[in-house]
Amino acid sequence: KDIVVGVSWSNFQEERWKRDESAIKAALEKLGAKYISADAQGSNEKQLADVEGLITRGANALIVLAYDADAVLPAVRKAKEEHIPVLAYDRLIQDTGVLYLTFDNVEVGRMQAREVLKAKPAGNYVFIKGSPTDPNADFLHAGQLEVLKAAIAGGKIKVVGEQYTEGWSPEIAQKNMDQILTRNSNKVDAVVASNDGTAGGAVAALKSQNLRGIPVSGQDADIAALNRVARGEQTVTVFKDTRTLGEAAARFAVAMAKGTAPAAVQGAAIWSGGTKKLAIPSVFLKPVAITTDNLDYVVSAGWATKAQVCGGVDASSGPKACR
Amino acid sequence: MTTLSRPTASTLRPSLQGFFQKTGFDPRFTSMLLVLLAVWVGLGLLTEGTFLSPRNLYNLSIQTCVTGVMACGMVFLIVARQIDLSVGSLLAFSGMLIAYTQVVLFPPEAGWGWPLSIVAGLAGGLLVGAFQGWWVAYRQVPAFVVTLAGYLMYRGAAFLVADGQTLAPLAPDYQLLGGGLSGAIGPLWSSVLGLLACVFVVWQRVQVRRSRTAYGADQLALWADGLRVLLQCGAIIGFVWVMNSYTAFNAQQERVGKGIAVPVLILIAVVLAMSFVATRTRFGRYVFAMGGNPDAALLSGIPTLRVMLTLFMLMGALAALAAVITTARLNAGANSIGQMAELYVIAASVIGGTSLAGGVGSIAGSVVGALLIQSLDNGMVLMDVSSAKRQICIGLVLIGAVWFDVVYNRRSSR
Amino acid sequence: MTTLSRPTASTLRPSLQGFFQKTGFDPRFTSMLLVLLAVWVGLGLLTEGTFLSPRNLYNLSIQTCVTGVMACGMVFLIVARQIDLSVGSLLAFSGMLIAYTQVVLFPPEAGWGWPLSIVAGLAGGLLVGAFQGWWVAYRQVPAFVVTLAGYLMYRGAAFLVADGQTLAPLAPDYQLLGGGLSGAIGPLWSSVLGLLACVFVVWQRVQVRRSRTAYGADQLALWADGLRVLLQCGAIIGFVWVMNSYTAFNAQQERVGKGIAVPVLILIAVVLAMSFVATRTRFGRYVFAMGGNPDAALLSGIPTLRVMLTLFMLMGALAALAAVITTARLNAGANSIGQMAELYVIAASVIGGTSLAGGVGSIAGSVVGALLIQSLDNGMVLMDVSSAKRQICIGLVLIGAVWFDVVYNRRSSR
Amino acid sequence: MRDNFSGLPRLVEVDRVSKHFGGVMAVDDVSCDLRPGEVVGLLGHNGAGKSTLIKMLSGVYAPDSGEFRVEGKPVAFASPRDARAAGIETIHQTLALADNLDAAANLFLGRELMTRWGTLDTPRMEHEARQIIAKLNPHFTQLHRPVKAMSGGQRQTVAIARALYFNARILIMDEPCAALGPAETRMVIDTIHRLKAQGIGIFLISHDMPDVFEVCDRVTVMKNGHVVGTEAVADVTQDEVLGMIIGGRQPAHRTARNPDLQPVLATGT
Amino acid sequence: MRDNFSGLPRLVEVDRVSKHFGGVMAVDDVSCDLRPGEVVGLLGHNGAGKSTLIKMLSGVYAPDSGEFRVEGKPVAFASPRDARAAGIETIHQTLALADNLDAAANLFLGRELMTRWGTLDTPRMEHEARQIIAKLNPHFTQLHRPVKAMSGGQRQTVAIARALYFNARILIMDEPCAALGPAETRMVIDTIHRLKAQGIGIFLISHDMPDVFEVCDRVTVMKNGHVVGTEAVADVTQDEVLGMIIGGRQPAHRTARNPDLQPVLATGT
Ligand SMILES: Nc1ncnc2c1ncn2[C@@H]1O[C@H](COP(=O)(O)OP(=O)(O)OP(=O)(O)O)[C@@H](O)[C@H]1O
Ligand SMILES: Nc1ncnc2c1ncn2[C@@H]1O[C@H](COP(=O)(O)OP(=O)(O)OP(=O)(O)O)[C@@H](O)[C@H]1O
Ligand SMILES: O[C@@H]1[C@@H](O)[C@H](O)OC[C@H]1O
Ligand SMILES: [Mg+2]
Ligand SMILES: [Mg+2]
Repeated sequence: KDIVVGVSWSNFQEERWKRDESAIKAALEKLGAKYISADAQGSNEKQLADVEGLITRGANALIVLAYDADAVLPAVRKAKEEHIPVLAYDRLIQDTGVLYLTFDNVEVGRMQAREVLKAKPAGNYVFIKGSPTDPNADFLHAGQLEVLKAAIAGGKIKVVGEQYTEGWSPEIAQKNMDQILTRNSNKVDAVVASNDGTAGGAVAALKSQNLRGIPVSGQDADIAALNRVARGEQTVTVFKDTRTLGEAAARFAVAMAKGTAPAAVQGAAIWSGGTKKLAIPSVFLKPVAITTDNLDYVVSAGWATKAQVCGGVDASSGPKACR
Repeated sequence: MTTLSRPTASTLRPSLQGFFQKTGFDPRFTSMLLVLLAVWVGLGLLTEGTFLSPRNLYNLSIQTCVTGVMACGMVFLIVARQIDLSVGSLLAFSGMLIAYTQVVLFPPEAGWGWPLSIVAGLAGGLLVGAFQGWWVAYRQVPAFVVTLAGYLMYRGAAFLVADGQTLAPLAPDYQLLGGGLSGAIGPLWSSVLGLLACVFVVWQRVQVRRSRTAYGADQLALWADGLRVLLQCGAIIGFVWVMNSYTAFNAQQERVGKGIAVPVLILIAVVLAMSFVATRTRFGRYVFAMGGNPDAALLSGIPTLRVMLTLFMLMGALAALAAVITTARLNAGANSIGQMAELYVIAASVIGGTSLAGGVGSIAGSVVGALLIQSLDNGMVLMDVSSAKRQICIGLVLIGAVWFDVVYNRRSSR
Repeated sequence: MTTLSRPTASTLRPSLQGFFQKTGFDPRFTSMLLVLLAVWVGLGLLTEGTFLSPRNLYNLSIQTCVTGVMACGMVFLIVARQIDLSVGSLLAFSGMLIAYTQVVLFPPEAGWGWPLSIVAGLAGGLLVGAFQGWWVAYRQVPAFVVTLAGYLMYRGAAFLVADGQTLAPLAPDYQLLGGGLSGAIGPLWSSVLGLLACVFVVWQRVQVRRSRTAYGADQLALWADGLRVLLQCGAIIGFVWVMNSYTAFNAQQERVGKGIAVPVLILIAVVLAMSFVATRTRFGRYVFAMGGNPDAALLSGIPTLRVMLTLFMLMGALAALAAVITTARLNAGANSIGQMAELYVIAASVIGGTSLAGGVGSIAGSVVGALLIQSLDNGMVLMDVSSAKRQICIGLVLIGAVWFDVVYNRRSSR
Repeated sequence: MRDNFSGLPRLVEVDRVSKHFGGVMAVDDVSCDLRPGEVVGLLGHNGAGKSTLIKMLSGVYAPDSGEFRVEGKPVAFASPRDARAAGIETIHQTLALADNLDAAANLFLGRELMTRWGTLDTPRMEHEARQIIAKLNPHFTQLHRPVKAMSGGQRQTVAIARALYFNARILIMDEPCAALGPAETRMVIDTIHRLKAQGIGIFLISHDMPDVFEVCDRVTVMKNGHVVGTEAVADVTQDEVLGMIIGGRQPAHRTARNPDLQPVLATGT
Repeated sequence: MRDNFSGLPRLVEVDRVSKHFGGVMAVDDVSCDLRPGEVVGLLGHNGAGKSTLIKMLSGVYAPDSGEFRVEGKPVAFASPRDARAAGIETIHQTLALADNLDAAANLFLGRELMTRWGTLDTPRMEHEARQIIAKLNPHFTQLHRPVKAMSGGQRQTVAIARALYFNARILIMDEPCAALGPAETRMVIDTIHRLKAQGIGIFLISHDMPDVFEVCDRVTVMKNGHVVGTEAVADVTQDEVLGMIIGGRQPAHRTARNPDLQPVLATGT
């Protein structure tokens, strides 16, 4: 019998998901399994309906990118009822019998903060957080705070602005950054933005004040963001090689569909760091912080071309990846 | 837009029109059903039957409930020339109230936590509705402005209830209201209910005929009334049969028929109640009069302000009821639930034949509208279309469906 | 809702009313300006003046442009009893067309890539508008349905243009259109423009007086016209002065005055053009007539269908223009831009006095509405209010503002 | 004695009432009155202020100044609902029909007949509507359609039927026959005679002199918001009244012959 | 010869036209005609089908069957715009005014006067509007307000002015004087006489017998959608016409005395 793997995406707004998808698709094709999917477009209700639909279509295994870790549980429960294995993709789902495969979001937040802190160990910090309706925005922020906690408590770092960004929208990030700059008369020394889209908005705001060299973080290694890193407009983007993630997800899903227990997949280790302290078989992949120093990493990984990364960058003065 | 649209001569026309005249069927509603049928057949073909499988229809029935319940209230508002853009946010807010009551205030151990939480949610919805209605009716701020402000405010308030956190899990009994694992009433009760419904349909028709005779009013031919009863009972029996033939493992790991889902029962109850209000009560009559001609309504001594206030409270209560279904189904309260609900709910009403110009609308039509939108959404997922393309397809089909409805209606009503 | 609202006796009334009668000022617009003023003073106090600093007012002026430009088109649609829910998605779609043209088709090296991209964006907007207008006018599908479908479709299409990627960076010259670093015309040109505007205001008033005399129509007192000219010129000069006194480092690291931002000039041009269309052309007259009484418009031989089609095309073009500003400002094209724009744009129109019942509306009012919403948003972020609380405050102020407007207007117009 | 009513208590007194809209004085210091069983015609050129006057009496507008008294007691209606409750029934010039509802629904709007379970008694309302409308226009049988699909006269018939069905003490008719055919007008005139006999007081606004002279006891003529004069119909000719309407002049004989027909309240009697 | 028009070519011919709405036959096999300089009265009870008939002629509805001919040529108007272009001007019973616009804007709606730069010539339109309206109602001066703030008669005046301003060949007036006062009605009647003299053909719908007998040359009486008969006014009395309207009977002498006044087209002449 053919193996059908259903993937429930939380949304497709950020450009990374498209790449996740093609990685999963390619890997499944290689494994001779069929790919079916649904996009919940940032809605809990829709994600539940999507999973129901995927089950109806005969999925033998599910890969779920949860929009909300708690609200997705009934969907997982439905799958379990039909004896369909579930793989929690990128975002944690705290339920027994689920395999968790991720670049840890909290860790991503830590990495963002670490790089910014490296570039600016003291001064006025701004947090451009993600969507208030996306729980991951808070995970990211928690990671960021973890790293900066000490410096904040010690008074080296002063938080002069902190705003959510409705719908992760770059425009809103830009507007909020504009306002924070105005409020602080441009006395801002570092910006911790939660992803590349919001970082783009923050950078545009800084630029319109002719402020250069202020550290800005992001994640996802969007092409535009890599180019900003090359130009020195953004300090760091956290590269989660979604191709590896996708490939692994496909492999594990097929294995589980064939009967492999979650804990028995290659590289799985029991992890119980979730809030519920459940023992969950997990596989963690390593995100990589991309800065000017290691820009060539994404190029050699085939994630982006040199031309894309270095577009408009002066070869002589630019980072070494562009020379 | 204009009532002076020109009929196009057509040979179809007289016979169609005659048919509706003889049978007393509502052309508008009939055409909506035809559109729905066409979409179902289309989706059935494109998904090789999966769409029409009992299992999917069962899911579809549950998925429609949230929009359907709120659409019943929205129809009233739109008929009265009002609008409520806040329903999605209000859903989230009441949902958070409910979850907060269950999870934080009265932890799940207390068995009476969840009924109390429903009371809290409904009270919240009613209060918010009263707040909106007061501004609209007694302070004459346009409903669009008040409820747009509400759209922003209640989402913010929902965030504040638990500081952005998702609250879970909810009480197991409460989850039944969402139609989850065992949230259906089983084949036996479903059949009993179906039968009762059929009896009611027949009884009601007899009543109508009797009272028409009593007042010497025009009577439909017996065959016409018979046909109507037949179709209605057929639909009821068919529905019950489909729901019963979706089998799933129960807690004892036996495969049993599901029957009608609890949220669907809630929707049916709301539809019946609201239809009753619309056609049989003073309040409903006043709402239609206010929509048809607000000045005339006032001159006729209708307490328009009180009616307006009540309307918004009703909408608030229904949004809270929708929040019950949503949170029970998700087994969680999150501040992100109900996003875009306002659009879908208004769309369901409009597609179901409610005119934004006021004075015209039907409860049943709006539920069919909700079902249509949900069917498209549901069916597209089954067809493995990427979400970008899916949005484009849904958009096109929506336009096409309403266009058919417009053309067909013009034919049959002139 | 109803035109029979009862005036409340008040001693204020006669004098207020007399004032408006004597000066010929529009009470509605005046009250809007008063509300805006009150909000500004309030925010100024709460932010210890930061809100009213030239720098922030400069930012505010730019932030208002996108909503303002689209609101000018939305007013027309609403006046004609239509609506366009797709403007946010259309903005994203045109924005992606523009970015795609600049980044992929004609890479930045080619100097003519960006003018071409604007053409592409505008053409896209016009075409989409024509598509929507055709369904509404010639196929009589309600605008709500067509543009709701559009809301879904164009966002999907925006995704497909670059398969979900954010396209950046855009041409440096093009970025000026967004009012970024050097996207303002400098103090000299700003002053020249301001002066010209004042001359125009005076000239226009003289023209009006002259033509009234020619036809023996009622003339306002000289002092009244003088006051009007004074206020208008004062506003113009004040605006230019504020914009000029916001100094920032230029590329050469010198502190220079900014002057009026390019997107603000675009907005001003759109406002002038659309006001002209509304009051001085057949097309504008027809739009108002269609909104006042669609049947009468048809009976008077107005080509209502063509007007409707044109209206949607106009809206499409303005959404594309808004996309130019957004992408230029962001220096990127992303498929997520323009979210919720439809709500803000419609809200701006409604707050600015446009009635959803049709037939009533003003371009200038809607821009003031846009400015009001944007001011609240801008000011609250300055105060570092969290987004949840911000939403609640904005909602409350919105209701309050419109309520004041309603009360004040009732007083002054009866 | 020509005037059969001067001895009766006054049903309605309008005492120096004014109302302006923006710069327009629509009703300017108007006084008049009505006695039980009397029909008073309100006449005047277009825009004279007749409709505005009666709209104040029926609770639509509040007067700027002046007072209305019903059976001697000052009244200030906050809404049309109040006026109705006080027994004042009005046929408005604009008809005030909900276009989307049918004849029966409009007829009973705001005063629906209910079954004993508290639900709308639709069959009974339809039945009653059929009865009364048949009396006004026998050709008009297709009642079960929204009012907007009706001819001008049919709509007016519905509005008239609505005012007649409920037993008012005071009936205000603002150009009730404007859109009616000759036969339908006849029936309304006959109805007015019947109501008169029952002791109901009627204000009738009409531009049709023969009709006015047939049913009215007195006429009050308005011009540009003012009252030109009040005359007993028996005392004046149609041409004299026309002269009052068009020229605004009072018939030469008026003060001499019948002083007690002066607008009663203007003189403070 | 009593009939001065029978020799003239026919301006309008209505040939066996029918129209139904749902189950209602509003106009049923109706034929009639109109000659230049002639006024034909369309009479009938409320709901007889008069308005529906003339709405078809003015391009609002398409007939179900039958044909209209103007100057001998069959016409099928796709919209009111077409009918206007063919020289047919209509005063609709519902007035068809845009309530939110002022008198001048309504008067010129669809046919605005423009400046040489292609913009609306508002001062000139206001000026012209003032002129023509002054001729119909001298009391009516506050033109610069939205039409919805006007009295019933003022609104009707605007609608009449609109139809008169543009020189039509064929004028259709659907109860133009229903809301007008006596003086205002007089002015409209005088205007009709003047237009007649200019050779314009007029269909006049009215319920007022004296007016009809003053201006009409012939009357066509309708009942329940049918034509009862067509008579030269000079041949019949008001009572006979009333009999036709109410009873649906033709005057006894008709066929004997004046056979050529039969509805011309019904017999296929
Ligand atoms: N739009 C419509 N839809 C349905 N029925 C209509 C419509 N317009 C008119 N009718 C019906 O057609 C018939 C003729 O109406 P019409 O308006 O032509 O009458 P009329 O002779 O002008 O009457 P009146 O003297 O009252 O104006 C009436 O029975 C009316 O109810
Ligand atoms: N709602 C309103 N707003 C402003 N002006 C009004 C309003 N209603 C009436 N008017 C003005 O008040 C004056 C009196 O109007 P009213 O309707 O009382 O006249 P009327 O005597 O009933 O005339 P008609 O015989 O034409 O019905 C008119 O000049 C009219 O334009
Ligand atoms: O990768 C990010 C994801 O983790 C978050 O949930 O949504 C925004 C993305 O940028
Ligand atoms: Mg009147
Ligand atoms: Mg008529």
